[in-house]
Amino acid sequence: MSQSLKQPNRVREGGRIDRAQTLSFTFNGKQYQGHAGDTLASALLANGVNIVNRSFKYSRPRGIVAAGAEEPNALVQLGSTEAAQVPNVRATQQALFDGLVARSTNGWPNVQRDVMSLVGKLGGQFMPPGFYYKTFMAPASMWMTYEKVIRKGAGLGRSPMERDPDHYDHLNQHCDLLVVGAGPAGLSAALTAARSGARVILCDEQEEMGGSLLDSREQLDGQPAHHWVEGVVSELAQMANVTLLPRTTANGYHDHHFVTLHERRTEHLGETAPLTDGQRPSRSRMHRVRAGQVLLATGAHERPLVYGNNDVPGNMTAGAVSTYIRRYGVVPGNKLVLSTTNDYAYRAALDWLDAGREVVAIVDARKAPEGDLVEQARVRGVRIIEGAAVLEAKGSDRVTGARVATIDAETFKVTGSSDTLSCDTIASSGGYSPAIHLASHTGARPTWNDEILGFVPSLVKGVHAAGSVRGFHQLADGLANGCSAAAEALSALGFAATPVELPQVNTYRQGAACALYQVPHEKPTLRGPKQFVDMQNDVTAAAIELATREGFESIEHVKRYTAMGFGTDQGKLGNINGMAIAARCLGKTIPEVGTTVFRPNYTPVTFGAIVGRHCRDLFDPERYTAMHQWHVEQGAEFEDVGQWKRPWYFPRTVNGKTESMHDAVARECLAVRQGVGILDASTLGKIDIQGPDAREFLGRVYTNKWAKLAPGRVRYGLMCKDDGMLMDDGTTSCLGENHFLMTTTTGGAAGVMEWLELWHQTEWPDLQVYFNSVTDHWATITVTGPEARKLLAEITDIDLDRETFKFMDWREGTVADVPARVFRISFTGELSFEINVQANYALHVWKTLFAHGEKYDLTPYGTETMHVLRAEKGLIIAGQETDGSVTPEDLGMQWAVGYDKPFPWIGKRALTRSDTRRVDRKQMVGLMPKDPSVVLEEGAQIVFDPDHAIPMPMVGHVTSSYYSPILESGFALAVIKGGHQRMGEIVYLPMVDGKTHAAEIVSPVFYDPKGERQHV
Amino acid sequence: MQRYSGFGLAKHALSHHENWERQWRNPTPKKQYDVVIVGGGGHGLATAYYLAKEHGITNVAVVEKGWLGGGNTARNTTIVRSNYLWDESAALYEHSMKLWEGLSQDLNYNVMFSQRGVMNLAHTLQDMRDVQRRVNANRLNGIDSEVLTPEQIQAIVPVMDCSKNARYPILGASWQPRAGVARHDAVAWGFARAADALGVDILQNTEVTGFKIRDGRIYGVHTNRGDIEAKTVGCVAAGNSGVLAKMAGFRLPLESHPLQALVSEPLKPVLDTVVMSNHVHGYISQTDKGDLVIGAGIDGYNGYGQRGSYPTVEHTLQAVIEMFPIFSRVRMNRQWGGIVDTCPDACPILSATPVKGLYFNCGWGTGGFKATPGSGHVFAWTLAKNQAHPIAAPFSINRFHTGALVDEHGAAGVAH
Amino acid sequence: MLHIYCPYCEELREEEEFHPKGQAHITRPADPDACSDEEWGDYLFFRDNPRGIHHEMWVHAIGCRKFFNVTRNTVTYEILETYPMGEQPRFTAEYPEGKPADQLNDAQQEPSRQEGVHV
Amino acid sequence: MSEHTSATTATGINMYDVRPTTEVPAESPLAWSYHHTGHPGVSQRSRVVIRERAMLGHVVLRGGAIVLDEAVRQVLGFGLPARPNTLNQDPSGERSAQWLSPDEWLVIVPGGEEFSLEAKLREALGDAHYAIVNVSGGQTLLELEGEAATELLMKSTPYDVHPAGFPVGKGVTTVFAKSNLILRRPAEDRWELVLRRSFADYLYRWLLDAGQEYAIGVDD
Repeated sequence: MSQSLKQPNRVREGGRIDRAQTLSFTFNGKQYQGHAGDTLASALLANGVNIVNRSFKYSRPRGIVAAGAEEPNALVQLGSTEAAQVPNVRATQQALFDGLVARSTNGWPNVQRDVMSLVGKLGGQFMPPGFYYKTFMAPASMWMTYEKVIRKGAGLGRSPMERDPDHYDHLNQHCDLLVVGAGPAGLSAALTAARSGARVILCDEQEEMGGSLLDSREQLDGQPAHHWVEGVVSELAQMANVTLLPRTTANGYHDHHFVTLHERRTEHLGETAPLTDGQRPSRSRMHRVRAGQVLLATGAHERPLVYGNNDVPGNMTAGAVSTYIRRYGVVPGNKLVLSTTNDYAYRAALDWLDAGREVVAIVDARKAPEGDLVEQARVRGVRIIEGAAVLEAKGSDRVTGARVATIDAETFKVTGSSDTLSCDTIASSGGYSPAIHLASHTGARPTWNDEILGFVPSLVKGVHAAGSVRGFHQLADGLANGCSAAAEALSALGFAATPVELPQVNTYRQGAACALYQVPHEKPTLRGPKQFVDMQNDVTAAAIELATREGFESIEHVKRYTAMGFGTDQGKLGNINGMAIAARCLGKTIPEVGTTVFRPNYTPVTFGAIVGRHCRDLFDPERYTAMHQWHVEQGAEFEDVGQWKRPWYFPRTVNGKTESMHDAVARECLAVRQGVGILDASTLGKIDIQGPDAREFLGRVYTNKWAKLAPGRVRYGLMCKDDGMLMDDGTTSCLGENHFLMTTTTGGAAGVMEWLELWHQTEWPDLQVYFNSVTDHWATITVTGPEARKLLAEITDIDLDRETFKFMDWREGTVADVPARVFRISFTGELSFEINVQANYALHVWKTLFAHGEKYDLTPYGTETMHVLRAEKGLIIAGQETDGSVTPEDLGMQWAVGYDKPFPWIGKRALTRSDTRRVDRKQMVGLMPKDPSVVLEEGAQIVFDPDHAIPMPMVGHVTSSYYSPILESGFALAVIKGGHQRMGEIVYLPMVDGKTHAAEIVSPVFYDPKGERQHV
Repeated sequence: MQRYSGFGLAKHALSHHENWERQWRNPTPKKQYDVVIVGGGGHGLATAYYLAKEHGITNVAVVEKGWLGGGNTARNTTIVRSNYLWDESAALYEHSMKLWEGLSQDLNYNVMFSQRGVMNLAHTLQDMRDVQRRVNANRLNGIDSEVLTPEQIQAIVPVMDCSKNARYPILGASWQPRAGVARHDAVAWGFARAADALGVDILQNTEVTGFKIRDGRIYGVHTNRGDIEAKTVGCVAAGNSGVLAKMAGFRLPLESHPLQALVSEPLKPVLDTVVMSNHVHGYISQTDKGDLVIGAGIDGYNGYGQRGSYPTVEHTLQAVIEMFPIFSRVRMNRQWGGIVDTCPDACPILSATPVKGLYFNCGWGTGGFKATPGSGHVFAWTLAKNQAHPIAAPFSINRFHTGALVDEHGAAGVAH
Repeated sequence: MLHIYCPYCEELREEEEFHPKGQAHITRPADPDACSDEEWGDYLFFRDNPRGIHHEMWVHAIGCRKFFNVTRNTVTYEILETYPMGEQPRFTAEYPEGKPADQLNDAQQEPSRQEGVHV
Repeated sequence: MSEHTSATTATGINMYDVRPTTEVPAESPLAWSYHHTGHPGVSQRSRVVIRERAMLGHVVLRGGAIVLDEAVRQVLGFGLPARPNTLNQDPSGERSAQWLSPDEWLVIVPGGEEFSLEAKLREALGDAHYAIVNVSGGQTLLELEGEAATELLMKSTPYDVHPAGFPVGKGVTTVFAKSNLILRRPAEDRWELVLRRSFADYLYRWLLDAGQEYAIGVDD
């Protein structure tokens, strides 16, 4: 009893709410109560809350209009804590939970008394569509200021400013038939398919399944409709081949029947996912469904009529009135006027009467309405005003009356004198627009159907539709249509359909609906009261008329000029009305004006749900080598190289002080040049190549020669694309006459592997060769420096004698008792051994080297030191010295180009194009800054004349630059126009800070130019 | 042309806005024009406008198969910047940037060009090298450009995760203060209205079905509304360029791919600049209406369907949440796709063709919107003088034969 | 997201497992040195870019790693057939409904080429 | 086992037994993960259990099906699976061969058998054109069991893991989270995941995270 006092609009019984469970919630700081089963919207209406928001542009008070996804006004900010904020929640789709906290998204200082509304009232006239295109242009400098003000006033809710405490996930689903919508058609379809043995998914966006049957006046087999729903749902729930997904919106229909279903798993329970059994479930879940066939039973949205001040709180769609009464036990007012163009909307008046409140009148646009529902209203003594419509609502914060007159819809004229009926609620119905959104996502254009006055979906192969979405609004038709559409889908899938016995339902005699969208007014549209078409974006009939006058004739132009349909409801209520108004203004029919296109999402989806678990620590894989733990324990700093985490440098901490990067790198460099260093080189790509034609293949993909490389030998190679530009480089070892091990750059590994397969599979399938990636199988440890041999000798059985194991040889043997291949190749210019061992044993080998290396001060080094050392030797890094526009010749690497190889290898032909033959191409050189303390900036641009005015002709740039501890100077690699012919010249590098550095062009080999140290 | 101004707006309000004129006419095609522009998007309309305004050539038709500005102009993420790496592209985009800066006044149409700055994030050492290379090049080319530290980035975008514990921590960024966003539709409408006022015929719902070519020379087009004669024809048809080239009997080094974008629901201002990351791959800004506009990647296959693959959207939002974890509860409202014509070197084609008198302006890939005025300006010059504008010269089709590509993929491979 | 029938795995797989690799049936000139710059440029860069039926190459990158061909409509994204390297398409712009039987070889007549192909 | 740990075959291929002959500590690709992320125990509530089978012999065979099949039959006692994406095992389930592509199979044998397997196969194959590659250090195998195993897989891979799409005896290479792996179903109630070494930690963390709601446990 006391509940109903607190909730003045709650009826005593009926509906699907649980009156025994009272829930408290807060709206705009005020406490209210509702019941389990309520939406936030139904609870607000139960409590008599009229104004739920302020409008976007004119700041007009707005109330709840609809009961579902089509609601344009009731957008609220949800959340009691910062992290739990959710902007723009549609109150009609938010289940009420205890403790819910919501605010209106607009309105200052509050939604009741809003300052901006004054601006809206006074300034509204100055804000026709596109007004911002016509002003704010002078002075030009002021636009950024104007913009700031405009932005402040715009927007709806606000973003949370803290990290989301919840997580989200994905579930990949596969099924034979996906049924979207669990109303009468969807349920009968799902039942048919399920009983036939198909794998079925049935989803519905509402809190419970049943769709229109949840608020239906009709009886099925002589029982209330929900009995039948419960029977079907419980049967489906028990079938192993059926997945039932309530609270799940099919939000996007992608190619080849891939549909995303967004399941709200906990949003009805709380603002963050509650702990259950110690685990926190995902807040919501995206089902990524690959369906064999899809059946759309998505229903229809009722269109409100467009009349004067149709946005004042208390104006609602007729269907919403019925839904609130019958499903939620809430009558959203006391005195109702219904304005309709069809029979079906009469339900609202009958439901209103059943709830014990007054129906002032039904205003029917048809001259002589007839049909069973009309009769029922007549029998119950309702006044029916024929051939008329509500012209204009009265009231400001709540409807106080409806001005009604007879009209002629055809000529768009008011034909009689008007009469103002006192009421607090105006329900309107202009007909039903099929919810064709998903069908339209597939790219199929919907077609206009004059019979049902709506667009019906065009269906691509494999998509079926049933029920209201096809215009079958009668219950019996919908049920039957569900079965027959399912049978069609089943037959396409190769299943024999098991017939389903449908329940007995009454068939109503229905009178034809009439076409009415905008209600005529005595005044011309531009002068009359505002008639809202798209309430969320404050688009009026006048705005559409004005747009057409200004030459915006395509519906796409009209929409864009007025912003119609660009709201979060995507114009579910307004689009068809808007098209009809544009058509009227242009003297065309609706289909002539254009069609309507919808894009995913059907209703908005949180970013979190789309992202799923692919965030935070799982945003992107991190790849580790076998020695990763050791690196972490040594305090290494890491560099991201592709997905790999590579040690960048190993700062030492002495007496609590950690070395700077500069100091660490200097120490590491000198250790390699003067003692011995060790590098984890496992990330290099490694490809095992076997087959009698392996050698021939190498000759075709590398620029240099491979015909004579003997087993036991290693060679460096360059790989180009067929445009002649360098793509990757690395060494390849001859393991046997027909067996090679190729290495690639770390970042290039996957690409090179695919490249080899591409050429083999598409151009040269006749060559007998196989490629297999062994990147992960082998770990690679580089031991380098003058002491490398001594160290390695201690733990290997390989003869390391310089005469028998030469530079660019490889040998087999054990290292630390582990079988290894050791390669004498050098990326530092020092005596080097690259040790490959099976990765499971690599850490043992690594640690053994350290156990023996202490006396040599074995120093681990990272990628930074590796870069310095190789640059001192003028060795390139593909991707750093090169950028896809550099040929081997530009790099001065003609020695690695086999011009006379018999097969026209990849990249060869391109080297003789006119542009690649230019003498002033950018060529790689070394740069010595005149001031040795200067380390040039990588990426610094090079000019010949530093005094040239801006724009200054640039002749190249620095590709690599470091401080060299061994040279005690900064040094750099660069590409410079015609650089190979400019040795000894001075160039200039003008910097951001205003300084200009001078540097001399030198050979890119800075250290040990004869290459003696690697041969020792 | 009816002048637009705040005063005019107030005046029209008093007459209930009943006296606004059409923004452009709906003319009947003439038999003959001096120049026919195929494609009524931003670039085509700009070309027509500058032909009339700068070269006095007003007997011009813009032939559009749908509604004007209905292609990529209506579907892009509206970013305008000019901080390109190579001299050739920098010159082109900076030329455009200068035109943007006075465009609203020039057109008497507020295109809402908002110079709120664009930042390109660097997440790896190589990214940083590329950023420095590009910024240095920009400055010497006279383009405003800076390198930002993570601290400076955080100050400009307080809501971004600039911490070291990100999977790919932000190491720095390039920053162009003059860059920003504009209102895409208004650009097309503004050019259309201004061109129309100078006498250009904008022919909507007019589809070119073939070219009239004789002895290797163009002399008109066939359309669904009859033949139109013209000795000079410029095709500015973005994703449809390949189809037009085929009609004219040659191929282009182009592929048309889906490029997707999406928007959130409108939010109160939360992001005051444009943030782009090539490495984690996403870019984002906030419109004046409050929507977060997010650019997704390009799909790898050819597609004219104005839609792409869902995983592309997933990857983009993963990137956005990696950069902006606080947006996890913000909701995606809508997604859509454009058709972008991409060149192998990520640079456009502004060029004569094997057919004399027939010119193509295409291949803008993901970067066309920002070039709109500049592209139209140099293309108009090219059409008017039958000779490549110096800024357009490096972008000839010929470069794919000589090898003189302007490869923006490389160091400055920042798309969009 | 496309659903692609891999002719080697003989089943439909998700697009995420594949990479598109551009136009199919681009053959490298047998004697590059005999090509003019123009011919070489054409081979490298110039492509058909049809609106409608297109033949393209894909690789089952996360799967069997085989390259194969796909005939796909670039407007509807409908896949008409997939077929191994070295074979010719059955569906072409000239024969959108499929080449007549007398123009097909044995491999093209195998039902597996279209089995499970998604529409 | 062969005395020779290294040989060059008559076909010009280097064959090398990379397993140490002495006791040398070995670490599986998940060693770091166990150390760093830990391994939640198996409890009554665990609806998914994972178990690593480390240090197995993993060998990739490349070549023509007919030629290889005969050699495999000779050496292992069972043939190569004839159908794409299927798996053959010996009766003990210790040795298996899986179709990876028309010319590629993955053979998994007890650790230590891989080199002799290669040697015997090469002997049987003579001078046919084929390739055999030992990849044992590059991957590891995880077993997945429990009533929620299928749902955990559904969170992770777009491949259909429903019995209708994934019967016993099937095995595929597919997308898994943002990486990829080989997924196989050797028995009604057991799945196997073959992970690449460098991605193993990421995949392990993914499985624990996605399996949290099933109280996932790691059996060691």
